[in-house]
Amino acid sequence: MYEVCKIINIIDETPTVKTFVLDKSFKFKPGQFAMIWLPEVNEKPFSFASENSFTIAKVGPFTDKMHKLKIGDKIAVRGPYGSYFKQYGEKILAVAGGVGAVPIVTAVEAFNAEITTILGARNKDELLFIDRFKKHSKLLICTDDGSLGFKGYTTDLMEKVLKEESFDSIIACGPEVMLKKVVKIAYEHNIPVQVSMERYMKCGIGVCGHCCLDNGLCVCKDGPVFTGEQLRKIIIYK
Amino acid sequence: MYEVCKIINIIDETPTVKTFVLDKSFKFKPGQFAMIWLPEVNEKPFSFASENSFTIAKVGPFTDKMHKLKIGDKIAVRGPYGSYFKQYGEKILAVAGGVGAVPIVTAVEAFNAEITTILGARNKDELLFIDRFKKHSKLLICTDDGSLGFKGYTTDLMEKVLKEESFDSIIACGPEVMLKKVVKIAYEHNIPVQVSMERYMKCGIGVCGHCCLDNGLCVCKDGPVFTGEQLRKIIIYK
Amino acid sequence: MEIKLCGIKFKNPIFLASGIMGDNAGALKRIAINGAGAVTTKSIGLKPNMGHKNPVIVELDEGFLNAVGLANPGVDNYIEELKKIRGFLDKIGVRIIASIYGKDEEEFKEVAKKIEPYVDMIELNISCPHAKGYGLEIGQDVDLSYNVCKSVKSAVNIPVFAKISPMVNIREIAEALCNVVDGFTAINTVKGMVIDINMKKPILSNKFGGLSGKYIKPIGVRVVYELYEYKKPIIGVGGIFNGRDALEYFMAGASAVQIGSAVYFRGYDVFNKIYKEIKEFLDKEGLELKDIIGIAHE
Amino acid sequence: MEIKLCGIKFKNPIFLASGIMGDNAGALKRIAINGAGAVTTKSIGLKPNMGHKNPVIVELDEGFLNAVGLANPGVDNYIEELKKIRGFLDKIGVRIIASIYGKDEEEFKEVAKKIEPYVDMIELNISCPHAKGYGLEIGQDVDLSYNVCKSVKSAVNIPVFAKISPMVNIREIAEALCNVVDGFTAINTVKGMVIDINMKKPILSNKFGGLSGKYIKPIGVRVVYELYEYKKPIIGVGGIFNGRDALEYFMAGASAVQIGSAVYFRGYDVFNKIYKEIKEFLDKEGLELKDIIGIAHE
Repeated sequence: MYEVCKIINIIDETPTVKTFVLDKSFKFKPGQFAMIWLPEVNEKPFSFASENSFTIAKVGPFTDKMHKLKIGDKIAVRGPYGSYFKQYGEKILAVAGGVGAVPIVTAVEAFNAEITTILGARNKDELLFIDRFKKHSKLLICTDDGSLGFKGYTTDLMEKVLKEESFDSIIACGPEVMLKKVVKIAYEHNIPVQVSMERYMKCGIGVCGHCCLDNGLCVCKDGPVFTGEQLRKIIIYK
Repeated sequence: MYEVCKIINIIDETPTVKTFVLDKSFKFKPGQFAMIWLPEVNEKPFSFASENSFTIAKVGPFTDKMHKLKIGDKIAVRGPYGSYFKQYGEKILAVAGGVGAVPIVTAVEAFNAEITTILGARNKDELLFIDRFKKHSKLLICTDDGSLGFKGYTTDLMEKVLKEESFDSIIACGPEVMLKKVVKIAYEHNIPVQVSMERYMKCGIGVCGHCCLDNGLCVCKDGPVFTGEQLRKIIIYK
Repeated sequence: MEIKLCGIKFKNPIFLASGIMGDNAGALKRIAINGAGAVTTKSIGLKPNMGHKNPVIVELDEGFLNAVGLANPGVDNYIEELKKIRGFLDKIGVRIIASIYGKDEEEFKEVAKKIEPYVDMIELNISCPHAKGYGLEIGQDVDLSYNVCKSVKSAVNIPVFAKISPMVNIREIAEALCNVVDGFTAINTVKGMVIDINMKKPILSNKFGGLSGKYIKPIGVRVVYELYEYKKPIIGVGGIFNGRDALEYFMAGASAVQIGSAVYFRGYDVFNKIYKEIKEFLDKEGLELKDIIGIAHE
Repeated sequence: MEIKLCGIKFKNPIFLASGIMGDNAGALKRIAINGAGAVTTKSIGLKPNMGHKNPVIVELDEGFLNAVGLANPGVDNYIEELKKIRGFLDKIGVRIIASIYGKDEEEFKEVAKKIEPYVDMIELNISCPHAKGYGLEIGQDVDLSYNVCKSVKSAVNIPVFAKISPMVNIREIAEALCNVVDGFTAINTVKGMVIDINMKKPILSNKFGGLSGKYIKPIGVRVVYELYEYKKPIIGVGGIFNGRDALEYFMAGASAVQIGSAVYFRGYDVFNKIYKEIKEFLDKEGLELKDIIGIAHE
């Protein structure tokens, strides 16, 4: 069930984010995740950053342990699991906040479309995958502190962009407050939207019901990528 | 696992033998058997007499119960199991003693060959499937008491026939003493032979080892049809 | 296929088992609209319980090994979940069974009394094999099990079922409990372990877990058959994937069945599917459900 | 992969389990030449025993339910079978383990003493779940189990292993027996039932039987893991179909394994196959068998 993988490279992306490159590849679709198990520590879901890497922010005890791993150490991976970003239309707006950039960059790379990416972070040091985004999309940067690009939230920049330009669809990943706002803005502009949600997961396969939303959809199995249609009722009219 | 079958016809073949015709058909090969289960009674192996019938002699408590069944009653059948008669050559001698006629008649019907059948029984009332044998082979009858045909054992008639005629191969089924003799005679005449053996079976699928011969072959799984080669060592030189 | 258990009507005898999709209102509702006759909650205790760390579940070919460790938000929070859906479930005729646990008879009783107004039946978890001080550790002690059942039974007015582990002496526990509970649910999962040979470690953080799914069906059918002689209604559970599996349980003596692992293996609409499969068999044989309950004993 | 158990050398740690192809000399010999490190006899008693009527076995997708009922020709007749092959098996280095049963310590002792000269080890069946008055009915009684083990141990000079049921309290039985036996075999089959829904009857003539095969592997691994803390050699058995399964048992703490149902599912040469699969894993990891025994406890 688990694929035991050796870490063959570790890249410091930002002061709090590392990418772990593995000796094994997975056939994932953009937005899908895997469960990473560290024996005697815990097991957590992470989006694929590429077919053989995970990009992980240090946010708690498990990711602390991850960040202490060295090249040659082994981790156990099960997956890919969950739904994924589908390409709707030819002209797409991608909105990525913080480590939400991980599933978004894989979609931007996988899509065959004209893409504009809004990439946001607290400050310029925390911006992820600038090169990868630039290579496959028109990149608009924003930071909360204005240390690079637009000063403000991704959703502020998003509203600005949507005033000037129209898109066939939107994809987004980031903090839940951001996602709610993205869904709302997309709805107001009548643009189809897909967002990737995050929840504490236990089983990861839609059995325990722990990550179920109020509408009964499981983030692990029906998600993590949901359409605006699936979420609008519980996000906006809640 | 079991196919539950309804008895749709019962044919009195001889004073001690009945054929039970079922509402379901099985894809069997000549010589293969099935386990017939009568709940709260027992379960025993029987050769297929056709794709939807079993021909059963009354020889003990289980077959007594079988003989008391009526049209409309149900039996449970699992199978087909075991090895089967293969056609070696164009000219074949079939030797059938008593209810040993059951697997032999199915082989005689299945083969595309010139067949001579030696059919033996205690007396003329106990001879089985005379019409079926006649239709597909040259039929030679023998009875222990001489009430029909040659007076004597099948093996006596067999030796007589082999003096006059040659065959590509031999198939046989009947009491174990008869089979041993058939294998010996075939060996002396240097003719390939296949015989169908009988043993008390428990599992019927080669697991318990109960019906294993001294050479480790299971009658239920490696048999019931063995070649002379497989048996010669344990039958003749025992 | 409407049935009555202890005077309560169920629109059909195919229920959701405890521990699957029972964590919150949204999950239960989803199962309810997929055809279950009743939904059983996750086992609920007095206080919020984080349960074990991940991994809490191992996917097997035809079942699971799990050690969630009775994770739940506590009875007070869970009641808020039940309030969200109670009205809707009533409207579509889906019953709610509360699975509850506690460390002793007092705790069981307190949870039972709190949750009683929001549910139709109570199922006592004295059989979970992966929680220290709870579940099977109570079920293995016949006297303690008796006290728990008696105490809950005296405190509530709705039917109380005891969920039985296959790892105890069935005769002993059934004799002790049959005069105090309204019925039995059987079986809970079987204690097991899966080791990842590459990591060379047990996968579950708790090391041991409960085996469910196809693996345990013959064990469950056997326990139901054994329990049937105590003449109490039985809810059969353990490896029921299809109509044939359910029919085995009915013939062994179950009046209703619960579906767990199969929700994963056949999808959330497994309840409708199994309903149809049972009905087809009964129609073909010209029988009604009540005709076959316990028929394998005749 | 030569191993030593209680001072006895085995050419490899992959043995035949009791109850499969152990009815007579021919069957045992066939297994021996297919690569088993040892063959275990059917359980042998003092007198010939017809066992239960057919059906005694139910084929399942990945295992069996059986209730042979300790059918065997009795120790005196069985010794004649052993005499036929003892010399040959010695020559090819295959050990013989005698599985024996009895109704009490006296009967066990008598069988053990009779069979001792013809075998290398004795395995006490105190765990068969389908024979009235024998097997598990002894194993469920800790004192009786202790007396049986002690009495046999005092009567013979070859190693004595107790075969453990997963349906008992492992801690209790292991604590009672670990100072009297030389090792444990675990596990025996799990009591179960299969009902034919068309016939509406339990299939086995004995109604109840023992579940084996893939179904019980996580249960067996768990029991071996639990037994390992008593520091006695363990032979792991239960649902081992391939090298990976065997490795789980080794990592849980087994020093050797026995193969039963897989003889049917993978053929009589399953011993050679599993040997190769284990060896490939060990070679890939650069480890020896002894390095991984019990490694999941670290």
